[in-house]
Amino acid sequence: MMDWILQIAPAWAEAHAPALLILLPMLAGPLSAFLPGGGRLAWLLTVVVTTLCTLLSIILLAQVQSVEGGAIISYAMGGWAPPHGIEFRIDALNVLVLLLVSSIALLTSIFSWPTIKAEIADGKRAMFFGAFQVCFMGLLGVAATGDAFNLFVFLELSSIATYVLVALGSGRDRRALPAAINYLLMGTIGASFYVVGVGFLYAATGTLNMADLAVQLQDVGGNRAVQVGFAFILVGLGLKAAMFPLHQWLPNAYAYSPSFVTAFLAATATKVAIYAMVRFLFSVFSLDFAFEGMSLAFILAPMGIAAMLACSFQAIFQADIRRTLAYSSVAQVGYMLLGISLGTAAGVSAGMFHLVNHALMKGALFMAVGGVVLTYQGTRIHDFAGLGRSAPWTMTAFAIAGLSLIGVPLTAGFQSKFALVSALLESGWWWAALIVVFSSVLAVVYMGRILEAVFFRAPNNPHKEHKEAPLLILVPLWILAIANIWVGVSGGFVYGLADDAASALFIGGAS
Amino acid sequence: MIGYAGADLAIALINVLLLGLLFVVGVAIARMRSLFAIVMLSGIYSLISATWFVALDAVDVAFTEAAVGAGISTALLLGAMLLTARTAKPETRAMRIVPILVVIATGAMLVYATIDLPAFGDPDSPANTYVGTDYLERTPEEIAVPNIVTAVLASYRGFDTLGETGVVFTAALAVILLLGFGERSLAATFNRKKDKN
Amino acid sequence: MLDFVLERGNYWAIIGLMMIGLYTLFAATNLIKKLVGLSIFQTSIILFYISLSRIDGGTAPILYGKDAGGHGGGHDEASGAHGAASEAAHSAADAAHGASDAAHAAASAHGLENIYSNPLPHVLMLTAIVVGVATLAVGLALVVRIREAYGTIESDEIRETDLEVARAEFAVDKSDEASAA
Amino acid sequence: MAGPRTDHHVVLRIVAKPLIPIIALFALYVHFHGDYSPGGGFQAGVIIVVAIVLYALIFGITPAMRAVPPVFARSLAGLGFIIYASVGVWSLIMGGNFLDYDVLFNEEPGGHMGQHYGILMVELGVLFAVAGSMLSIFYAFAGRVTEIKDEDW
Repeated sequence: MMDWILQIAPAWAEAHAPALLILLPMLAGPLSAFLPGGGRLAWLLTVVVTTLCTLLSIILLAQVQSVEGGAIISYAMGGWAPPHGIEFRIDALNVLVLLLVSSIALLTSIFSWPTIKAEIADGKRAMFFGAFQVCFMGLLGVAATGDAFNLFVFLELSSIATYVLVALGSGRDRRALPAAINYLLMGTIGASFYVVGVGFLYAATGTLNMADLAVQLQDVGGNRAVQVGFAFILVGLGLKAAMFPLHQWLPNAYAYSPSFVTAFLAATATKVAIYAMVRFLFSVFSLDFAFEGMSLAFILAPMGIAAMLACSFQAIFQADIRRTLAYSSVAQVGYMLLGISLGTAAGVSAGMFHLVNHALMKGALFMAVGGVVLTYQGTRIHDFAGLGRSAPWTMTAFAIAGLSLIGVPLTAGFQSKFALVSALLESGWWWAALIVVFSSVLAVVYMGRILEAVFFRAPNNPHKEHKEAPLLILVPLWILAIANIWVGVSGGFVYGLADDAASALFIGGAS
Repeated sequence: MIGYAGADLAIALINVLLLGLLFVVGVAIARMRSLFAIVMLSGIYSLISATWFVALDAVDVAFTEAAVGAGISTALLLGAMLLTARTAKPETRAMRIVPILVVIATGAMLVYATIDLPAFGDPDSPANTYVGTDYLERTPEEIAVPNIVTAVLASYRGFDTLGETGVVFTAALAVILLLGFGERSLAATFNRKKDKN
Repeated sequence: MLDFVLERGNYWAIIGLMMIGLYTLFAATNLIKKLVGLSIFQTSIILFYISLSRIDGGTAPILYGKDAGGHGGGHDEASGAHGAASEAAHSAADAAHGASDAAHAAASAHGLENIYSNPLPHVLMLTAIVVGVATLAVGLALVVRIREAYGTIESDEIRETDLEVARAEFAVDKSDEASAA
Repeated sequence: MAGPRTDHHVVLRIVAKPLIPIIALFALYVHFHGDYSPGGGFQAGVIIVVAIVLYALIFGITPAMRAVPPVFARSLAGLGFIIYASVGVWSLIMGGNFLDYDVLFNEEPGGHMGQHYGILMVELGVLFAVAGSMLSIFYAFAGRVTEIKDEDW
């Protein structure tokens, strides 16, 4: 189906796509940090780089799909064959994440310019884009690498860039600073726990390459060091993914960072951490370990359910729309974890499907909020009152994404929730399916509150003139909104990708 | 007694002594309130660990820890301390309970894990017989550099090091974004001084 | 039992140090003290990794003596001889599995004259040290900015201030809604 | 920082003056001897920064910034990172994998020139990046100090 891409792509791009994917933002990041011109050039460079990375991801997708059942692309960094060297290992699962991250980065960076002009000081914009590209590179690296320690390096690379990106919201609201340091402390604890976990795995097997770890762990079996290593990796990545009790850093970080950063992070950062978690759960460890099966059913599933209930409730009582959406993000992470915790191919594919869809809808929602922040300077619900009349285009897209978040039929959210519920029923977890439905009702309440204010309430401030967000915001916003409907109407393509990803884990994962 | 077989008793004593010192310093840091003392003790903590790394044959790590942990980190901590506060508020009793529980649980898990860890210094452990020690064998032929750590750092795992360089660069970018270049404030100081004169 | 404790005493000591760091991080309210706790935690993780890399009777992983001159002139011959020796040593190690015997066997199996400690954890920890100082620098810069914005670096006081602001905002919202209705 | 010259620092100044070049020289030794002894680009970079920090602490930030301007420091940081990445680009152009030093000079199998020079260049990149970054971080903090003191925080 995608063979034509392989035919038109140059051979060098195909052979070195995994390296080029990291290399481009790596070279462009430091370069754009020093570009003059008040950040405009840096922004253009960012857009170019993210475009190229999206193209490279598409090439990788075509390569993976060129073989029935999904090819595995292994790229040995430095020419050293794994396990002695570091390898980039791309299969149906990470290519999905790579494509998601790079395309969201492209859309959000197009969106970014008007908001950055308003929110970031002149002299800082170029460096801001430099930091953004480093963050982007780190996320791509986490998604692409096949080496457990290399994953840590890229995780920290993206995290350090993220901390400062969040903190730069302090120009608008000083609460961005405590949010950033909380994020830094929690994120660093997470990364440290991850390193401890990898250390135990290394002590038990002597290798750091994930594919090799999977093989070696088969022989080691139920070693206590492996069990504890597993637990530490789960907690560490859970902190980064905002798994339920470890999510305290997330709401403030999303609420007070610059609009662009919120839109990008909400759609990618936690997703990449969840990907890493899935990779460890199903590729590195295989489900044969009894303790792992137990941890899935007795830890991951309750955490997911608790997130779905508690954070949906919290979302209802927020006055700030960005906080509402942030709490809803934690709740949505709960859906993904619930799907993953089933431990079946159907469950994981539903989880991955929801991961992609959630990126689409949260990206759109936060972009729309960013547009409103730009034109009307407010993120609280009463600032949004009556905006349906004064900014119909922005708010229609917002409404589409909001309905998708609720899970109304014909939207992406419905498709993935449907997939999740059927996977749950398939495994006989009917009670969990009921909770999913109940949590969707909660989503109706918190999104309904906002949408009611937007479309049916009179504007609080009658002086608000008719003011739409600029075109640079509207275009990527509508691309995402239409993507939500497209996936909702014919979910086949994205669902197929998610399904391939899940089956790659369950068939070819261990070998 | 695999742990100390073949090794000098003196090394074992140094080992115990240094770990004991680290404990004392760590507990002191946890209990102190004067930030200046805390910062200096954290520098000492790094120095003692660097010494311990030498005793464990990790000379490169010791070098780096001494230069970074005891040097740069302490300088940065002192700089930040001068800009912020001199003393820390004492922890209230209620605030201590939850951390203690979390820490005990984490520690218990780690101790549980050590039951199946290979003995300290075991040459047959999986960690010491597979990839790690393969580098020793392969480096003379493939890279021909006597310092294996340099070979692994720059070549075998050169990609990690590229990421590490990126981390340092990003940190500089982040600090500049947060605090400015340091130039403008300096120029302002100059101007003010000139005005006074 | 004593052996067991002695072999693992090091790990336990290091775990204790990690927990001291973690406790300082969680219990302190002062942000700089929290960051110091974090760096102690990270340093202790480095101790843990390095203790994994130790091999009894080994030295630093820098080749010396015959090993260092191993490449060049009579290289092939030397490595051939080493190969034969290593095979013999291997079978001996399998039979005996004694502690120090195995150490020497492991070393000679690698075709090397001397025993060296495992270089891989060293390399990993060099990276970890750098990541640690980078995080510390960013954290401290944030603390400085927080001090300028809030006038304090005690996290509970900052939380109090933020809560008051949030309450005030909430009150404004409520009154707005009331007037709109 | 650049306060009036008081006498009680005289010992420090006289001791530090000859010490600083020696520290810088030692950094170069650590860098170029990294293949044979502990050390390498990273440690050398840190040591160079320590020399400049010592200079700044004793003679004041302003003279230090005049000797090593902040612009230079942060350009050096970016340059180092780019040097490292461009070794990778070079190896890609020569037809090898990313960061494969063996292909750099088209040498026959078994040759070590590529590895030697590859490692040297990479370490140079690390040296620049670390020295530039750490110095920029130091300047950022140090520049803040004066500002605060003047406004009497």
